[in-house]
Amino acid sequence: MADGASQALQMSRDELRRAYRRMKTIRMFEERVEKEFAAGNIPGFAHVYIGQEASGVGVCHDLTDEDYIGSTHRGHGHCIAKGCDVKGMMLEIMGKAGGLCHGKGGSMHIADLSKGMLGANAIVGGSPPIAVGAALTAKMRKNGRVSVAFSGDGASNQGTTFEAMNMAVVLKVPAIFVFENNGYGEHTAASYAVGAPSIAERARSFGLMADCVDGSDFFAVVDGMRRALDRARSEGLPYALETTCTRHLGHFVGDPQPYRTPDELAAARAVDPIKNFRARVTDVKLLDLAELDGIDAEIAAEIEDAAQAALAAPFPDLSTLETDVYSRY
Amino acid sequence: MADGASQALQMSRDELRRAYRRMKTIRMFEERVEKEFAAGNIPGFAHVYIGQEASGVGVCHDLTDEDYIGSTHRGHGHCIAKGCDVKGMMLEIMGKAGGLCHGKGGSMHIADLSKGMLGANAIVGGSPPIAVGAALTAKMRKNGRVSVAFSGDGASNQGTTFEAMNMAVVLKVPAIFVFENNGYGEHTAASYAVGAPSIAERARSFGLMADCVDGSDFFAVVDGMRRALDRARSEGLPYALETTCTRHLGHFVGDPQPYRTPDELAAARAVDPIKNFRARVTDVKLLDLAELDGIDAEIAAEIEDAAQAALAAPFPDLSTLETDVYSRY
Amino acid sequence: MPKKSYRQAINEAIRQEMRRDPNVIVLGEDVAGGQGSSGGPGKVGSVFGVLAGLYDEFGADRVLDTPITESAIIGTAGGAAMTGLRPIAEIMFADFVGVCFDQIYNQAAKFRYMFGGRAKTPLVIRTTIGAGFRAGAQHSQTLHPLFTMVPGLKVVMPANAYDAKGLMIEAIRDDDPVVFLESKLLYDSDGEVPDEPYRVPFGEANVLREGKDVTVIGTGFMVARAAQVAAELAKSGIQCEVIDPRTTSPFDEDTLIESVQKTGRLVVVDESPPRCGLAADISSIVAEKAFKALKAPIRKVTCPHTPVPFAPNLEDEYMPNPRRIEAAIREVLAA
Amino acid sequence: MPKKSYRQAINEAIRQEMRRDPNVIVLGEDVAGGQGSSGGPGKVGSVFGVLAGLYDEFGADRVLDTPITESAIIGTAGGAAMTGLRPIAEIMFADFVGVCFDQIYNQAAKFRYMFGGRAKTPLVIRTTIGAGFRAGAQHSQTLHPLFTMVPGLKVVMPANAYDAKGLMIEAIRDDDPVVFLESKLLYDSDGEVPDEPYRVPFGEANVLREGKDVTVIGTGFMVARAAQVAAELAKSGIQCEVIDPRTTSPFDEDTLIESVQKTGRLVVVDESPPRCGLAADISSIVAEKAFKALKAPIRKVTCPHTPVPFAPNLEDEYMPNPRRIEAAIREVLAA
Ligand SMILES: Cc1ncc(C[n+]2csc(CCOP(=O)(O)OP(=O)(O)O)c2C)c(N)n1
Ligand SMILES: Cc1ncc(C[n+]2csc(CCOP(=O)(O)OP(=O)(O)O)c2C)c(N)n1
Ligand SMILES: [Mg+2]
Ligand SMILES: [Mg+2]
Repeated sequence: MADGASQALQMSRDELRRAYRRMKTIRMFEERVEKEFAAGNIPGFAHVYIGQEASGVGVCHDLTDEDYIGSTHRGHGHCIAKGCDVKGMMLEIMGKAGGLCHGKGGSMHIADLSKGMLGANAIVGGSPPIAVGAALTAKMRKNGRVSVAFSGDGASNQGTTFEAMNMAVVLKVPAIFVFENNGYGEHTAASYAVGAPSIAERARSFGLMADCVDGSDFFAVVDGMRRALDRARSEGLPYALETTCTRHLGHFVGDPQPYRTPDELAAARAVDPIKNFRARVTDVKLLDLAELDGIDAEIAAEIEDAAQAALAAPFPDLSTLETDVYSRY
Repeated sequence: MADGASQALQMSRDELRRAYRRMKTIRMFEERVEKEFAAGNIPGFAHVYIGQEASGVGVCHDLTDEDYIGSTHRGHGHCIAKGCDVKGMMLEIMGKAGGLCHGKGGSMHIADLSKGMLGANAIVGGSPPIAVGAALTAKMRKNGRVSVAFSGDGASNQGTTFEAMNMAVVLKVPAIFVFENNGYGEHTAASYAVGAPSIAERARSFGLMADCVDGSDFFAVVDGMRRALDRARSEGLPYALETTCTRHLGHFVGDPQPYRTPDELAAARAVDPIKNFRARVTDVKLLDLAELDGIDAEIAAEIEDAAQAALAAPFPDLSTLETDVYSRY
Repeated sequence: MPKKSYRQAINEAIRQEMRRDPNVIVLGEDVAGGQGSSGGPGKVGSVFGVLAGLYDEFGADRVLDTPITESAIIGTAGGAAMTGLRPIAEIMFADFVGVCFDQIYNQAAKFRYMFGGRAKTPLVIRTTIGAGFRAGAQHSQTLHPLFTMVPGLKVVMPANAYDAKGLMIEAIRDDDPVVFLESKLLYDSDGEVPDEPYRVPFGEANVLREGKDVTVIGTGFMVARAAQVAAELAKSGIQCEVIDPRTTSPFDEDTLIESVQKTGRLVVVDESPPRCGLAADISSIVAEKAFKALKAPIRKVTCPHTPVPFAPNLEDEYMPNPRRIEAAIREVLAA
Repeated sequence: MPKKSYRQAINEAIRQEMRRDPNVIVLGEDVAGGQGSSGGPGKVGSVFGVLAGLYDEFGADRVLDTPITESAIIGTAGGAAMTGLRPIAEIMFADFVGVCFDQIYNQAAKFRYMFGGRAKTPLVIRTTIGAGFRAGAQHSQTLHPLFTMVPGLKVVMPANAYDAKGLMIEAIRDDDPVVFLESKLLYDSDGEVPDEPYRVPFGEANVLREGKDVTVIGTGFMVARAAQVAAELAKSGIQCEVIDPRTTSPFDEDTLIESVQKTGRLVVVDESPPRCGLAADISSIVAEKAFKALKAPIRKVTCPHTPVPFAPNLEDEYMPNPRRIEAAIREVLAA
């Protein structure tokens, strides 16, 4: 929506810097994750968010630490967008004691309740019902908070996701369902697995307002979210926002992607939210290249620092294996 | 649809007689169930189909024994509409050895695979995925069969039901999702629990053709099903049909219904598919009252016979407790 | 002390806690009932009547009727719990757990551990268990093993009205997810229940009867059956020690082991299928930790490895019944 | 005999059965892979590569990619099985059972009994189990007790490539719902696997090693660990009898009891949490049926009562490991 974009372009330079910093932090964080993964420093598997930065950062742009988000297996970007500490994240992803979850969670279970981040979720469709619960808390407390459930196109088909939308409509809670449609659920295209012509339209038929925006355009996402927030914060009602993105890389780090032709991959990578953003803000001379490059350098240092700290950090003490199962038992 | 109704009114007298017989059999069967329940002859609980006869009978009118249906906790009507033996049903509902399931199933688990009846289902939302499986078998075998999943308005919200619709669209199978909207899921109104403005519209947004018909009008239901069958049999594609009905009685036999005013109940009962049918076919002089009354008398005798047989029948032998868990173990 | 039913006892516990703490809410199908109907909401109070009157007292904000979507019910409750409410979610029959198990076992139960101890999930899941209700294979199961198995859950099985109230209050005040299993066949059973709030702690078994010959342990509805058989056998001089663990997780091993150390014999009466059930669990604890004291094989009295049959005579045979319990006790005494 | 991996063995079994019987189909997420993509379908063959090449041979009609909706996957498979097909449904990780458990335990597993023996449900549910994969709390569970508990299900846990092929063929030809649990950590393990089809019957344990001092029983990935410890202990003259039941339901009680009758001692090694697990189940069978033969407490070596931790060192400690297995064996020998 051109309207929205121009509106967003009236952001303060500070806001723009923060947005850029977050997007670029995600990009560099994920690139480092890939590198450390290849080096054998990250156990298990990891799903990076590269190519989708504008979606997560745009969605979280007008949220505060008091608002809630529920995330997915591809959650690093959401964490950073919501303000989680990147060092704590990197430690967690390496399974180290000092990680955000003391090494017990890992890439697919990062949470930070102090930032309103209710957890990545390794179960596809796991977060939407939980996010409705957080929205219910906000409604009960009448504190104006909202709760965002991130889902992918694949997760948009899961029964729990549909149930959550209906529940949010019935209970009239300020839940915002964000569907990041990156065209794939693992190795299967959304065009195959989503039987509906449109995820947003399908959501709308549940009785909520719904919208689809270009998820590689930070400003379009912010604009869409402002409509959602308006409905959620002032009317206490749910909303669905589809953000179309492209997955620059494989489903997981190391996915050889034989199911995507080089042409498709090149086209997917050509849609780059960070390049987009840089072009837009420099075009209108709100930020200049030198400033952006300066931010890049700062982020590079921060990521390097986080990675070094994580590499050097100890694994959890074995005595913690059986702690924190319960509050009391 | 006036069109459809007039088309349906071109049915043969034999067809009309069969339809009437089925609807009236359901009515009398259920009335007997209520009576035997009150007398303590039916263990557990029972959900009767009174008021919804035109829906089940209309849906099954153009199905054969080779087509499949999956049913619900309120399944007696579906069974009779699909041709199950009423004596076998009555025995089953009383838990007797000679019942359709040898007394192991009961009211909520009646099945008769020889009639394509894949089972009542005591789990709300249990049947739709199973019906998709039967539709897949039909597709694989290329035998032109279709598979119908009955659900209520309450079940229309269950995640499994949504998943099943999407699966049917993706796999392109001849599954027909019938939503019998009787206005209530237990003691909660559909107007509250279905967040969507319309069950049919919500289904349509999944990428299937969908329609809503007056479920108390047998001819409207047949007409709707003919459109569904056309799509399913000739194109092999799914369809959703909402049939609006009224629940004349409580959720279960014995439900005191404090949540419905006498006025509402009276209005609900005034919508009577069997009275409707009698009026329609006698108006146009296709069947006359004497003939219909004659059928009634035959059915009354049949139900009496079934009930007496069921009352007199033995419970299963205790030695059957552990049989038929497996084919082989 | 005033006599109240098991149903009333639970109602009273929830009502008192809702008065005490505005964060306590109730949600589920027809927990109020009648939403959107001509007669208006609040007329049902959950299908077994356990929540009668709560809507009238606390209103729609705290007694929330939901659609028939159990994953969303538990997920909503879990998310609300993590963010500061203390929800009591109802799953009408434990059998329905199959449509929402993920939100129980992978989500609510694991939040705390996965998040390194940084989450608190004060959630109570109330549900009903037990055969004998003539409700068929999908409405009659006794699924406590399914929950007991799950690290992160606490599992409560009140066997009488007094415990029902005290354990419910304890469950609501507990900061972890608690599965509260109500025996349908006990709803109408009466007991002395104080009017004021009180707590029955988790992990402390109730020794109903002391005895030196054999230890008989059972849960939920089976406690009464075990006690009944024990009373009968006492007439012929057989002294059973009857134990009700009250909660299966945490489980009071000490009381059981002490008892077996005295009696040397154990019969476990458990209404659930025989494989990987609670009977096996309890048996294995004793076979590991009180082996030396054992004078006879440990007998399990469970349901057979079959779904719950509908026919009343089959169902009665399916459940552990006094005849089978007595036979098992006599067997271990003879061994 | 040719050497093949566990992964290949399963692939070969399915391929051969699909050639033999046109009713056998495969469905699940990315079982072909690439549907709707620019590169086209068939490039994945399930995320662990177990189904590689099947799409190319059998096409989209028999190798069906599905949306990420496990209830619909299992329900579709169950409905197809009841109406004449022989589906093999894949649930990528057993952990995901929470979103589809109803269709497994209340539907497919109960059809036959609820319908009075008039239904047949030849369904195979393939899924993966096991920690040690560094995948965290929701992708690492070993849930065989959850399935073993359910009347109507058969539960298969192949511990080597030879069994994997023979048990898969048996599972496909079986007329009941079978849950086939593949150990992720075994996929790359090699074994001698005949080219031609063969069946390994259910309910027949494999005695890997005979010994007179102590019986050690384990399942899936734990079989190798138990055998490894036994081999080690043999050097110091301790003779373990190592048993792999191959299927937990049906369970070969006879072989186990006979062994315990000989050794008088039992250690159960089971990768799943300790409460209501298979270790408890097996222990209780012996405590009931071979009590007289027992010379020592029955030791269970299981995971602790915690979710699976992510940190590699914690996860290694979480799993039953050789150190803990050896300690348990030495303990029962000393008792
Ligand atoms: C219930 C469940 N089913 C399957 C999986 C395996 N899985 C993990 S991610 C994923 C794809 C999700 O696709 P989408 O929602 O589009 O998210 P994206 O990966 O594109 O971000 C799948 C199938 C899972 N984790 N949980
Ligand atoms: C999974 C599940 N949740 C709840 C129930 C309890 N229950 C049985 S019938 C019913 C209402 C169903 O409403 P609807 O689908 O509209 O069917 P109707 O009774 O109106 O025919 C409920 C909640 C159940 N059987 N299964
Ligand atoms: Mg995606
Ligand atoms: Mg209804």
